[in-house]
Amino acid sequence: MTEPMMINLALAILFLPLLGFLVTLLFGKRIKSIYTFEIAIIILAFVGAVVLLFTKLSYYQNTDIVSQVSWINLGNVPLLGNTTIDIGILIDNISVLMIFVVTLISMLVHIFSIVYMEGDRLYNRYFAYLGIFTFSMTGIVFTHNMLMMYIFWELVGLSSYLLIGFWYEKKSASDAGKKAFIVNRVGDLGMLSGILLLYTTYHTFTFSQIFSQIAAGHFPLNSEFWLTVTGILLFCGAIGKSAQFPLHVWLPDAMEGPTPVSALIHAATMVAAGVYLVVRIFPLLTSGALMFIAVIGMLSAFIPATIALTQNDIKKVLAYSTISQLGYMVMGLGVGAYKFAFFHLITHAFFKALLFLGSGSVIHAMHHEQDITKMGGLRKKMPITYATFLIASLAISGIPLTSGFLSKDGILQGSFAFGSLTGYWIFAFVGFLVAMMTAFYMFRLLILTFHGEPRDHHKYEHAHESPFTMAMPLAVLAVLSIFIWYTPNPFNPEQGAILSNWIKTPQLVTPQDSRFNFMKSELPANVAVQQVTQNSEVMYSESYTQALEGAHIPSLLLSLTLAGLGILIAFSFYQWKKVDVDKLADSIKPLYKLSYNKWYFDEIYGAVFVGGTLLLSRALAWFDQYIVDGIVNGAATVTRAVSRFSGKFDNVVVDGMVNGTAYVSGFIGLIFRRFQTGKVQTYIVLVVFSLVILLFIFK
Amino acid sequence: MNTISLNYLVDSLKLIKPEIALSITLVLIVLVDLIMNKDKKFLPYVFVAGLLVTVYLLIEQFSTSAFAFTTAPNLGMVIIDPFGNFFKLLIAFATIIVIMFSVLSNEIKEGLDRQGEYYALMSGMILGMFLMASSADLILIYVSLELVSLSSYVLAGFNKNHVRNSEASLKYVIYGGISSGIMLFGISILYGLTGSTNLYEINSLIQASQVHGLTFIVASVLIFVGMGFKISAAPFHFWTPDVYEGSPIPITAYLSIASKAAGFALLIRFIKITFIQSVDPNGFWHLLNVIDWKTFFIIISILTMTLGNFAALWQNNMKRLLAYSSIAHAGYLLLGLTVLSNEGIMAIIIYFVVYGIMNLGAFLVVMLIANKLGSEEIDDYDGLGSKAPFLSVSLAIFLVSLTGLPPTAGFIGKLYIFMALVDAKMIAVAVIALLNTVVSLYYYIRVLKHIFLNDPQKETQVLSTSVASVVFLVVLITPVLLFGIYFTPLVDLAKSSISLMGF
Amino acid sequence: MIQVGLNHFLVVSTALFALGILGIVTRKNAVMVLMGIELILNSANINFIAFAKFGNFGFQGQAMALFVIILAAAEAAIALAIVLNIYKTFSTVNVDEIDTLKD
Amino acid sequence: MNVYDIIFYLFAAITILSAFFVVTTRNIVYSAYYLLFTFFGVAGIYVLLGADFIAMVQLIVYVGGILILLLFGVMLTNRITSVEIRSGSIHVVPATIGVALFAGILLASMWNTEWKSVDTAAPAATTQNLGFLLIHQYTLVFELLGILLLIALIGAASMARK
Amino acid sequence: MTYFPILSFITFLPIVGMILILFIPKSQAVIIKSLTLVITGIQVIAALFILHYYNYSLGGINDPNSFQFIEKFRWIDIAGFSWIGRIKIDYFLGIDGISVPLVLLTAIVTFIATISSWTINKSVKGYFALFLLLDTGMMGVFVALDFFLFYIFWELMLLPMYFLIGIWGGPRREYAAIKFFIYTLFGSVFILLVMIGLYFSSTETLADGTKIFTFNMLAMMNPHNFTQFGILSPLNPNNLRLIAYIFLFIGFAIKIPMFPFHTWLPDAHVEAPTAISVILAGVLLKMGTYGILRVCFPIFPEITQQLVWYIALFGMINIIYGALCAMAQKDFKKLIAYSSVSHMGFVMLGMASLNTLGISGAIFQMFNHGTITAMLFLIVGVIYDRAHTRDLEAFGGLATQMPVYTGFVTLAFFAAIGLPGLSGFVSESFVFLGAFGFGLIRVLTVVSTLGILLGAGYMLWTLQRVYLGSLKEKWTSLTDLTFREYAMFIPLSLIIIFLGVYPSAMLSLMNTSVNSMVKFMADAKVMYSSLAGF
Repeated sequence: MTEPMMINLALAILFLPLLGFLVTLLFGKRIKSIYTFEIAIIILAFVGAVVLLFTKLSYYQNTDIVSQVSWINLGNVPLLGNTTIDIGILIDNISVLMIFVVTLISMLVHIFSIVYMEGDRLYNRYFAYLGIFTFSMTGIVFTHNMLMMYIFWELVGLSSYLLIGFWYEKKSASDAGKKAFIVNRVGDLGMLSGILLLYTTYHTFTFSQIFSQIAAGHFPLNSEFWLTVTGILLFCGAIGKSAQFPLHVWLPDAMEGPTPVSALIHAATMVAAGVYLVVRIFPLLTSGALMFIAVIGMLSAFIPATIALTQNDIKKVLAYSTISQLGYMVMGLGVGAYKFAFFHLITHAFFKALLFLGSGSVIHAMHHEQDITKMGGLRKKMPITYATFLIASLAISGIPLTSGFLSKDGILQGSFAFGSLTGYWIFAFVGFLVAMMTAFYMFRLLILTFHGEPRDHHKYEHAHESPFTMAMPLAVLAVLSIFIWYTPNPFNPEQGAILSNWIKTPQLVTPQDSRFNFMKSELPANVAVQQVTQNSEVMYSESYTQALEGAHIPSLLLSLTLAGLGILIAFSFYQWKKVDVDKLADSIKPLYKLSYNKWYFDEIYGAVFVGGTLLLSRALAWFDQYIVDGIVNGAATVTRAVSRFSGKFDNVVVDGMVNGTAYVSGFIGLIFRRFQTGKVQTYIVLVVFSLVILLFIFK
Repeated sequence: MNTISLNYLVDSLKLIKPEIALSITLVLIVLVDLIMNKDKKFLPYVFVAGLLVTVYLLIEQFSTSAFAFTTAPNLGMVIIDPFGNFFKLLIAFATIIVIMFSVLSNEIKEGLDRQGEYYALMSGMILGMFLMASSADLILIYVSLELVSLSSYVLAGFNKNHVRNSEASLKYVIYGGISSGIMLFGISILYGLTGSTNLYEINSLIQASQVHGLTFIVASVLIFVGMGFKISAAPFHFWTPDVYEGSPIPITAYLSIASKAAGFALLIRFIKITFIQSVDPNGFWHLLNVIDWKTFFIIISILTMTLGNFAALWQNNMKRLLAYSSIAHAGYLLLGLTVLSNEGIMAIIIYFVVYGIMNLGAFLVVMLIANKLGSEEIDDYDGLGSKAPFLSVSLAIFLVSLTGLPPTAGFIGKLYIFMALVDAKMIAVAVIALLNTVVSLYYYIRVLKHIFLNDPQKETQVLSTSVASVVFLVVLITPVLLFGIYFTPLVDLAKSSISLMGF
Repeated sequence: MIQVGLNHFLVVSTALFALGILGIVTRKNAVMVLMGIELILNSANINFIAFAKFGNFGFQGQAMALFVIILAAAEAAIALAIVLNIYKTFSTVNVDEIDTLKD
Repeated sequence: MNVYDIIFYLFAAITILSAFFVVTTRNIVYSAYYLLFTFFGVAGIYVLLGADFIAMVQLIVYVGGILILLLFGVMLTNRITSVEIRSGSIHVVPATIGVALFAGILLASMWNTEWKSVDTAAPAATTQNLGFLLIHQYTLVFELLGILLLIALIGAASMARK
Repeated sequence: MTYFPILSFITFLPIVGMILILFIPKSQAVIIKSLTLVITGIQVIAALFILHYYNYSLGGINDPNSFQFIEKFRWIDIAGFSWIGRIKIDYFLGIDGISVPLVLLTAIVTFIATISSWTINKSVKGYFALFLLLDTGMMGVFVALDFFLFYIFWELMLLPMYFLIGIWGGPRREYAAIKFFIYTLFGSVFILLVMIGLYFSSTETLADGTKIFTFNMLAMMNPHNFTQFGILSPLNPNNLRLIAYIFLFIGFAIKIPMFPFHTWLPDAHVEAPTAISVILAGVLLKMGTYGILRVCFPIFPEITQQLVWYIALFGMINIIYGALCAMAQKDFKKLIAYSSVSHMGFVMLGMASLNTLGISGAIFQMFNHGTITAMLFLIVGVIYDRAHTRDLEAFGGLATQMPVYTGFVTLAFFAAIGLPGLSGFVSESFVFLGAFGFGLIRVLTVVSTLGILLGAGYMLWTLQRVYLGSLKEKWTSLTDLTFREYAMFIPLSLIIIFLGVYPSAMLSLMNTSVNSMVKFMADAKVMYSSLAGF
């Protein structure tokens, strides 16, 4: 398979879902079964992705394939010469891996939805939306430039808006869609500013060109500080899309969407786009930016984890867990554990999609009951779902033999190493803490849902195992949550091809003095420049490698212990009921309430930002109507005072004379009218006086 | 002892052929009135015929420049020059149109038995105006002014049984009497200062010797009172709204155009001939340093237009509104004089043509509407747009032109005024004038609002318009629109009319 | 007392002029207003003749005065006719009561 | 102080005082009579200024014509039966102030002016000279006055007739 | 070079139509409507012809030779003695990359508005006659190159607009109409003044070598054409160029409308009938920004450079202020009207950047705003026709009742908030990229980006309030789009999508011109500073 062929294949993968979207949307009304077209398309895309993955990783493992085309030609721009704005696609290991994940999960969700969404009024429309989502996501993955990234970034926002608000008759659903879009836009503003900085500095959007210019010592506004700022601003996009603190509030609400959608976009793909963005721009991140990213990641890992501890909605728990896991990834990137972070992205995609689909299966079985306190004992009724859910729970808790163990441990290892190299132990500390909490709340969820006695017997009676089209995706994902696909050694991910050959930490392009010490290149600067575009292994410095190796065993043991502890506590609380949970909650009531009420983020944002904006807008509208208009219209108050003296004035005002100059003019006119008394002798007196005045002026 | 030279008279009479024709017309009208005791519908046509002859004679001598009734070289009572001829032509045409008005007017028809007097007075008035436009002697100025005034006092009160007609004429006569009295007093002082009543002579006398400032200023200002009264410039405008409202519409129209034109012709001639020192190649006048005419006219014109526009905002009577609007237009016209340049005069002339057409048109429509509705109140115009679409659209065009919006002739008139101002670097004045235009839009558009936007209060019945009035309106609308987009002939006419005798 | 000269006559004429205006402005009766106008015209005539005499300007001044007198007669005739007409329509000749035309 | 001066002051006093009464007397008929004295005084002043012809015209036209006209006006517009034909005044205060200021300016300016003053005896043949002016230099004005009188005639008749 | 005078044709065709309509009896409403449709349709075809024969490589701006479809002949030629009264005015039409998009826009929007006007039943004849007159005025503004002609066209559209709002508008139509009229006239008198001032300051060399004063805008752009002592001449050390610029700018800004001169807009929009709102927002507002680009910038380049920060500042205020005001509205149409204020702010911001991206973005945004806002107003019109209310709170759940309509609504709304793939995105991004590239206004640009957030806020909120949620009982009788409405929405939607995906189609039209403009502005800085040494 030649490179052009691969490009064409990539383009096909990109545009097939769009075709699916258009066809399904336009003929959705007429042809009942048009959704099958969309499903066929996505299967085709998946096959293409597999072929691409295979080809790329087998034959072009160290070659990046780029194809670009000029989208907009700006002509002969003064000072810059001929300028074009290019768009193009980049096929490298990261993108093919990502595309594989995206198309796979998308396909599984499509299949899962066939039964899950059956009978919905807008059945075909739903599949159309899935199509446009897949298209947008694929675009993000394949882009080789920042502009296209932004374009598809926004399109993903749109499709998520459409999908979250799919059941738009429900106010909560359309609210959630709106919230998701707007909160995302907040992050996008930062990203846009970052893009503006990049473009004004480099006059290109293409990553590789930007990187090589940075490596050549050309910075935004000629200062390294602004390079840091650029990095942080771009990362803002990721904060929004990946629902990182403090913009995480939209994701739990987004659970209003159909559950398969949650699995697709709010677990596996769209939210991962933020992480993917950071992965893409990783080379230009300075130590300051990385530190910022790490802190945000840490907070995002921690806060939602605490919230997830107490939630009762099955999907909410998963949502907060998603944020928390994404926080892990972001933190991992922040501490320089690039490979592990991306690895976690992939593994998490599978098991989190599995969890969501599993919960979908449960919800489907329970007739759209989502409260876990009303479930229980479903293990017997839904064995497949239970089994797959259990595997996923183990994976997310980081229990050995699962994929989650491999990737999560990598991140913890990275933060451990980071702590040891820089002294910032906080990341490692929080990482481990969250690992324990994760284990706890996942098993709390599992136990309450599947174990014990059924709490709602009526619903329980009707519960049943899901049909094949729903169970199959669960099985596939469960299989993919096993370690074997990634590495032969369940305790060391780096022995697998994925980490040793496919994912490689890119060469940083930031200046040496704005990197962490351990990241400083030991190669001469000019060599570094040449290596920018090459996909060669870079492992920062010798000391980092050592620290990482040193961290492996301690972090592994620690995380295992903590995860085990978390599971143990969960079992003792909910399965064996050793501790009265309600009593415990009572005894730490403030903390419990804080967690249960999601740290009051929604309330605070609602009051401060939404309320503030609305208040401001109302104030301005009032201002506009009364003050601005009033000022331009002349002194309305003066006029009103005058109107008391002249009854006629009111008539005229009513007559439509509420007008600009008219107020003042009318007033002046009124003065002039006073002279026109109708008495000719008065006129003559006035003439005499004006003559006197004229003579005085001109004497 | 002086000897009387017959040649002196004959030469002079040759130059005042239009005036002679007018006098003959006057006599003819009186005679026809006496002979045709019952049927007087020929009278207006006799008058028009006489006027056509006059027009012919005027055109014949249009570019002549000469003194008539000379007593010494380069002095004369009467001046025949293109400038004067232009105004005479304008007045003659306005008169013809007003006669047509009168034929159509219900108000004039009421006094059918006094038609002869009506036209006789009118012909006396036009004769006075002709002489106003061409006299260079203060005595003649005064007498011709009085001739115009006396006729117009009576005409303003023509329908003597109407309360407002007689009131208008009383106010007019009192106001006019005192104005001309004050003017006469000023003339007497000027005479005392210079020993002459001839403007050219006065000019050369002032150039030759120092004249005492203050008295001279007093005299000039007092003389200006009489002219300011005629052109209704503030603060001598007070009669205008009352008289315009009270008079029959044709007379109002006539006063607002012909009488004003004559007044302007007189004013310009008086200022230019009396006070000129030299004219520079760019056409700017250098006046004798006697009185700061520029500032004087700036004050007067801004006051006039501001007052006219702002007071017009409040009017509910269409005639009164047009009266104030004509005051405002006098202000714009005076702007042309403030520039004190030939360019300014040209602007005034252009403006006058345009103003004449559109103002006559507006009054004509108002009259036709009044004929039908029996009302001039703007409130009664509600819904006229559907009842009488042609009249309404015509009025709209005239009012838009009065506002000065392109592509109507009104815009061209304003354009030239403002060009003159900008060229003279009088930007602040131009800004004030332009803002005035914006104010004026409001009251003009208010009329249109009533016509088109308001729903009729009474039941709708379509008002028919006679063929004669339609033709007549079309005749007036055509130049308003035509000059708006192609004004070369207009400017050419003005250009050939700016030369005053002697300068 | 100084020799009577031009200025004395001018004072007389100015006084007459001022009184004329005063009369026009203050008297209610329209006929009396007309009387005021006549006073003004007379004052101007005094000026003309006085200037002509003292400035030795010839007879123009007198001719002017002559014209003015004739004009005054004509004006008075017309004005009185108008006043009579007013009396017919308003039943009064008080100028200040004739104010139906106003803003 | 010679006779000329005394006569001047006499006439001036008659003129101004009677004019003052014209303006101030409440009885209209009285003020018409005061107007007679004013005209008479003015005629005297004309004579003093050597304008004998004009003085005559003044007497004939003003006293004989205009004044009678005015008196008729008074009579026709008032109920003769009422003994007291009175007329009030308006605007007295503002008018007085305005007129005083105006007259003040006029006087001040005129008083301070250096008028051309040539001391010559009055020429005897005023009438002849005027006549010559009328048919020579002022022919047009003269003719025009004719038309004006015609117009006044027509106008007045038109206004006044029933 | 002789060819068909297409610009005159496209400009005066509506006038011909108007005259024809005047001769059609009042009762033949359908004929009148069809005739108007045909006329505007021909206009669209003519605009497409122009597009087809347009030479992309010619710049225009200040170079008369690179304008296209030029029609130039003496219109007014009055010889003078001395110089007094001499006046020469050319009938000078021509287009370059700045005007072509707007000519196209005018043709399209007018055509769509004609379809939208089909529902007019009151005085049909008058409506369409005025409508066509308005059309001529708008088209003329975009093709005139002589200032005088430009001004005539500029004013020509005032009166029809007044009547169109005043007679066929909503309950407070009279107030809105007169407010519109007075505001815009207030602005245009300043333009008139500056026009005259420029006339007396700039000359044009005739074929025989004599120099005469000129209204030719292109001649005014060359500083060497200015007279020594003209009040607006840069050669004159005491010139009033700064004041004149501000006057001129205010004149145009009122049309944009720029804060704080914008208050006429919400009133006019709310009261105007749908089709007229469409024209107002779609074309009329563009006249202001076009005027600034065509007149203010190239004739006063050095002043522009001085004041660029303020222009950007007002652009920013427009963006934020308009968006916030929109958010508070309860009237659907008023909301859209304020969103126009906000969107036109982008145009100003883009222009202020004085670089290729910014100015291209500004012009492109003008076009896009024209199509998108036209669509938004049509959307309001559709709902108002059916429900007779525009109260946002009164609706809910219309998506269920009118799915196709809601589809178009979604498209238009997302276009308005700058979603990629739709045309608004490209222009807004260009504006930001351009403005951010100009160091002086960088901070303003960053603040302006808030506008897209607020835009998303109010648009989505509206979408939710009106279309999403559960359907209210009283709206169950509403019907979905009719064929006529499809005919309005589909072309606009296609344009919006096409330009979103392939913006080059529009951008390449203007590239050369924009680049020459940027170059001209940059060169002018040097040129004018050297002139100051005179």
